[in-house]
Amino acid sequence: MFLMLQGRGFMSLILLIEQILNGLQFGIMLFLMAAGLTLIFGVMGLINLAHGSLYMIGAFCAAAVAGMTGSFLLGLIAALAGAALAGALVELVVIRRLYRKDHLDQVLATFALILIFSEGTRWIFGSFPLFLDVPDYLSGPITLPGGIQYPLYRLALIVIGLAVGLGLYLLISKTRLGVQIRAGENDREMIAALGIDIAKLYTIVFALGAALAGFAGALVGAIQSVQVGMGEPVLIMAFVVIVIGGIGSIKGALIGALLVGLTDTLGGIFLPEVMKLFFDPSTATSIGSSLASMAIYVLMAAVLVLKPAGLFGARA
Amino acid sequence: MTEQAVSATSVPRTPVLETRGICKSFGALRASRDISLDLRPGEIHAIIGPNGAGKSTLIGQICGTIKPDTGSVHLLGKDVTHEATRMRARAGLGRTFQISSLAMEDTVLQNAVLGALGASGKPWRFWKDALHDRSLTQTAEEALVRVGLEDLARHRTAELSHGQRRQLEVAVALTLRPKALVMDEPMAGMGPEGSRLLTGFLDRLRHEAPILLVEHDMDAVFSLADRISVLVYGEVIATGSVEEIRANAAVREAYLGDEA
Amino acid sequence: MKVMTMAATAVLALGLTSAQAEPVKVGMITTLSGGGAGLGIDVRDGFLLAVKQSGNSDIEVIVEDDQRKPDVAVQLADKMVQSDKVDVMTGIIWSNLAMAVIPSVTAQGKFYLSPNAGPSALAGKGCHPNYFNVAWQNDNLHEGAGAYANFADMKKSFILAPNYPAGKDALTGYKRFYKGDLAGEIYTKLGQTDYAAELAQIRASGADSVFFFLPGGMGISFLKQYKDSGIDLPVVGPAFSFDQGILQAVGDAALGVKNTSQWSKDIANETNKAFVESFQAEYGRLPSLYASQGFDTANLLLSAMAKADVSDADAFRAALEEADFRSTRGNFKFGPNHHPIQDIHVREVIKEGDVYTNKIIGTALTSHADAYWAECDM
Amino acid sequence: MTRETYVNAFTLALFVAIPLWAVVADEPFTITLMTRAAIFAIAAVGLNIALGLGGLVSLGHAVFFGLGGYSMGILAHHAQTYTALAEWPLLIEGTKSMPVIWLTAIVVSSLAALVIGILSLRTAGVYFIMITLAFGQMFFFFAISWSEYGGEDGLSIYVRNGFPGLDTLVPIQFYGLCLGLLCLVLVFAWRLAKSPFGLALNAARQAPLRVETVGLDPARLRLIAFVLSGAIAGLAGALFADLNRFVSPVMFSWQTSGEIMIFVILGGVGRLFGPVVGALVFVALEHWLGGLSEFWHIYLGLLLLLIVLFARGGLIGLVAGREAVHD
Repeated sequence: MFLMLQGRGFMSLILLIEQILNGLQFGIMLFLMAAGLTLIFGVMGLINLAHGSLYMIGAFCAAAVAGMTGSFLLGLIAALAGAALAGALVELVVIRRLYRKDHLDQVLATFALILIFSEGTRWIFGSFPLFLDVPDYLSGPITLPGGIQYPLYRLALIVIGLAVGLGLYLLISKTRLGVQIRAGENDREMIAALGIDIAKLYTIVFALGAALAGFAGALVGAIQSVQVGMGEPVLIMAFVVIVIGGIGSIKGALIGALLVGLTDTLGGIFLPEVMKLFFDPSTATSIGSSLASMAIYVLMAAVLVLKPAGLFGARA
Repeated sequence: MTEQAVSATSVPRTPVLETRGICKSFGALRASRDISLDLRPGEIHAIIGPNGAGKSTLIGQICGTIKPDTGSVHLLGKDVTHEATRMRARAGLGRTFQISSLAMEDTVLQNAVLGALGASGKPWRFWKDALHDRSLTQTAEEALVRVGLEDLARHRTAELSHGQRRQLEVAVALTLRPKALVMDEPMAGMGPEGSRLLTGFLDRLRHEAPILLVEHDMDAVFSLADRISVLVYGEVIATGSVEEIRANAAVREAYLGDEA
Repeated sequence: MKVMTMAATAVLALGLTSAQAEPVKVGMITTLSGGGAGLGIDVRDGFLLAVKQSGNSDIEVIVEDDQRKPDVAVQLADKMVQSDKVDVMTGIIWSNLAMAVIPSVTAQGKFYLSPNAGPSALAGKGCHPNYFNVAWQNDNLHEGAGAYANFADMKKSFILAPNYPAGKDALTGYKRFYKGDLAGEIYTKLGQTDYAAELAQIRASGADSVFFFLPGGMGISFLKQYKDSGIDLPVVGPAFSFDQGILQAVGDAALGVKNTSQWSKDIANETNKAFVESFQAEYGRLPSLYASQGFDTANLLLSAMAKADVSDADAFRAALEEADFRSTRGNFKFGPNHHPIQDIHVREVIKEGDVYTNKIIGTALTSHADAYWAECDM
Repeated sequence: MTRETYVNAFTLALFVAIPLWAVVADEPFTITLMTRAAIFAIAAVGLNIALGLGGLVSLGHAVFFGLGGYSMGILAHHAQTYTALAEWPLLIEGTKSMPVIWLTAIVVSSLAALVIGILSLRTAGVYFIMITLAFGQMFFFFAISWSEYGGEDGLSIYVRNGFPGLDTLVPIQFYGLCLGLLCLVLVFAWRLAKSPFGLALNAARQAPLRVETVGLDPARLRLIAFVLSGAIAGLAGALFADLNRFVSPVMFSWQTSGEIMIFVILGGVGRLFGPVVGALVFVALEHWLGGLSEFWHIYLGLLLLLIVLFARGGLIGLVAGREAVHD
């Protein structure tokens, strides 16, 4: 395929590497979102459709605070704090009543939360997108070995994403909270036996997941549009990620995220090119693009058909 | 060892149900080690053993919810090792569960009718009321009468007591007109009166279908069983009549001794 | 002060018109909730501002929210026609909703004045005597961009749009006027928010310019990422991604970008000047393209009401065809298919104080009509 | 008679009385709203077979709803443009006849449900929810870029399709047709729940191992339930398209799947009239709340939340209490 593309003139190895980098970067962004989602499912067994709303809240908090103070860093902190706060609040008021209910009720209740959050945000911030920009010290491209021009901010995203992944790993494997979380994933009775306040643990885990989503929202908001409804497309992608990886598995979320990121990015480029072997350029672009937009869902369906509990899933 | 134990008893006819050298491991845990058992017409063959001995795994393999690593399961002389649970059920293997597995929101009668429906093999009827289908309800009601639940037929299963659910389990198994029954702790959670009644019932039932009985209630086991197999750490350490098992030193050490 | 003068003129106008006009009921279906609500709100506010300024009390406007869902729009249209018994309908923002609603509304003998969407099907074979488009045919601004590209000596454009009908129309419209070569042509996913892959392709393609049509949040994301990628090819696009409503969210990334529009807040005519000032006074924000379209739509309607009774459909249609109103765009008239013949301007994004906005730098197409009028048979 | 029976009878009476009142009061839009409610109810009754009886939480029923819609759209589009749908291997022409369209919608959506069901039913729980969602997204994106049939713009049908002996353009006549179909579907769902199949399916939801132990195959029971459910949703989709005289990819969106699910849960999962009550209340809320405030989604969200948290068994459960669903 590579040769064929090279034959078309404007695909080079450099470009291919750059696109793979793009796919990885997209995957890591998805991981930030998916990690919280899968953590919440793993510990509490909750399907949280409102996770996308927390992503949106993070972006709005960041945009509002960065707009007021001019500091992107303060914006990020506001995103973390705002989303964690919103998460804790929602957990206390609504979510904790859902743990004992079945998936159906959880889907409906968190769907209702989406409606409330989205329109509530629009009520507060208005219908127009907000401004949030990459800070000066991270803007513009840098040149990588091999002459690849790559935006510094996207590189920073990769680094931050990996750092958060590492942080999560350390948190779960090395800290007291991590022990409790793992206990919660494996055996609910054991938590009680360990004398852990389950209600408090759940609130903390939910707030943690929310903070991760909000953080992702703020980071992504700087290079995308901060607007009402920005969370839903990402939410669906994040679900695709955790389902592919196996729900509840952080490792699965990371691998699933990278798979989805690469599939989506590379599919968008290569499928139209492949189609050009069979159709005229215009038709090929159109058909290839349609296939590309379905690619991650096809990937997910294929994974589930072969491994009904995802790649690293323990339970269905 | 098992060879010797089997030869000690003398039930003449060919077995209805048989396992031949089945082994099953879960990771490092060897849950079944070369288990060969059989169930012959007219008998009650009890399986006893301490918790964690691998009784549930054994039942799972006999009924088809767990696949053995090696060895085979034979039902009425036919190798069913690779057949699904439902195929074994259709071939005449009835089963009751340790933890009641019933449709709790449905009525007692509906649960029994489900059994009759399974036995009829014709669930693909979308219109006629199942509870007005005489061919189904007759079988179901007969089974309920036999376990003494006929008065509760219209009650929700969730309203039944623990023991009554056990009775219903048995009734559902009976609607299948089984050729062999596998019962997983049918006495568990029953009061002394219920246990006594069920013991009497199983005593009569063995002539209709032989029973492979996993049970903790030793009084029931010793009063009912024609043969007993003792399972310890996934291995059958002895099979024999009640007297033989009582007398077996290895069994006393491994199992009964603990209880005494 | 300003408000008071307006009120005074309103009373005056009321006295003048009420004697002649027959009451007209207007049904406005537009997007007021969910994503894209900003556009509908601007159209509504522009329209209602014009109605208020006219002081004409013989016009009743019923506004309903379509939530950007075609099925909801269709049912609201049914409601307005069947229950509210409106005479004229307007308001729809999106082409797919327009396609769902307009054919049946006009078939039931109502007038439809489009303040935004102009799908090609309704300009050509599917045109209807009762359908008037006050904004543009969908291809117009893209055609203007193509013409500007020739003017700016662009020889190798990289073009991209979402993979849906309006996106395909956009690229077709651009190519219709653009005379150079294409360095690449991409259809992106509808609703896509990350354009890293496309930007890499643009960088590698050897293009000398970029044309894109990515409405709403898609355009904001694209522009921010474009700036961050360090690619410094000239960008040209239709006004939708550079409009007042979203420009503040794009920020510096949009500065200097050339975009084509039939309207701009600095078009020099009295109507426009008054419109921009009064809109700002009334709503506390600068008007957008959509607000101007809503405003013009209302004024077109008011001009027809002054000439004919809506109950006399033929006379009312003739009055609408005359388009005897002062457009914020200056020159405005209808072509034979009831779509505008107007100038398409080229604007550049600038910063006025703290506010990002556009200024006109030239005209891409003068008295431009759409490409489909010949197919229209009415 | 249980209280639930009274609730059901009252609901049905509303479906008859409100439109009749609307005819007398000359409020044709109320009839349109009731038609919308009736059609949503059909789709939701369909979903309830999978969801309530079979325990299959499908977030992909928009696929069948959309396929029904596009069956109508494509057939009618070819009929109104006088072009053939296919010329090879055999000539297929469009049609404007509702019965033919309905049959096509049912066949097409059943086939899709069969394939999706075979693949999806390998999974369970959350994975099942998500794989059905994934199929929905596939169809959604496919429809958006399928320019032959309008892509995102969708397809407009200028005149409502015909039914022998009726003038379907008259709102009340089309409504009558939809209500008739709703009643048929309700009778079918009622018989189905009591039938041997329904009994087995119901048990397979509560105790799958038990069903297997009596010699039945829960997977196949679920698959058939999924297909029946999809077929009914497909029929509803065809009607919905005819109500709007329009189809678009929105019918395939995951929000559509979510809404159909909301109808079921709002009214009461597993109850015969649950989906009907849910659809009626939802349409009423959409209409009245939408008129009250731009931000009516907030109120809708709050209401849904209250129902999930405090009214188990949905609205019917709230009014009629937790009574036996069967018998």
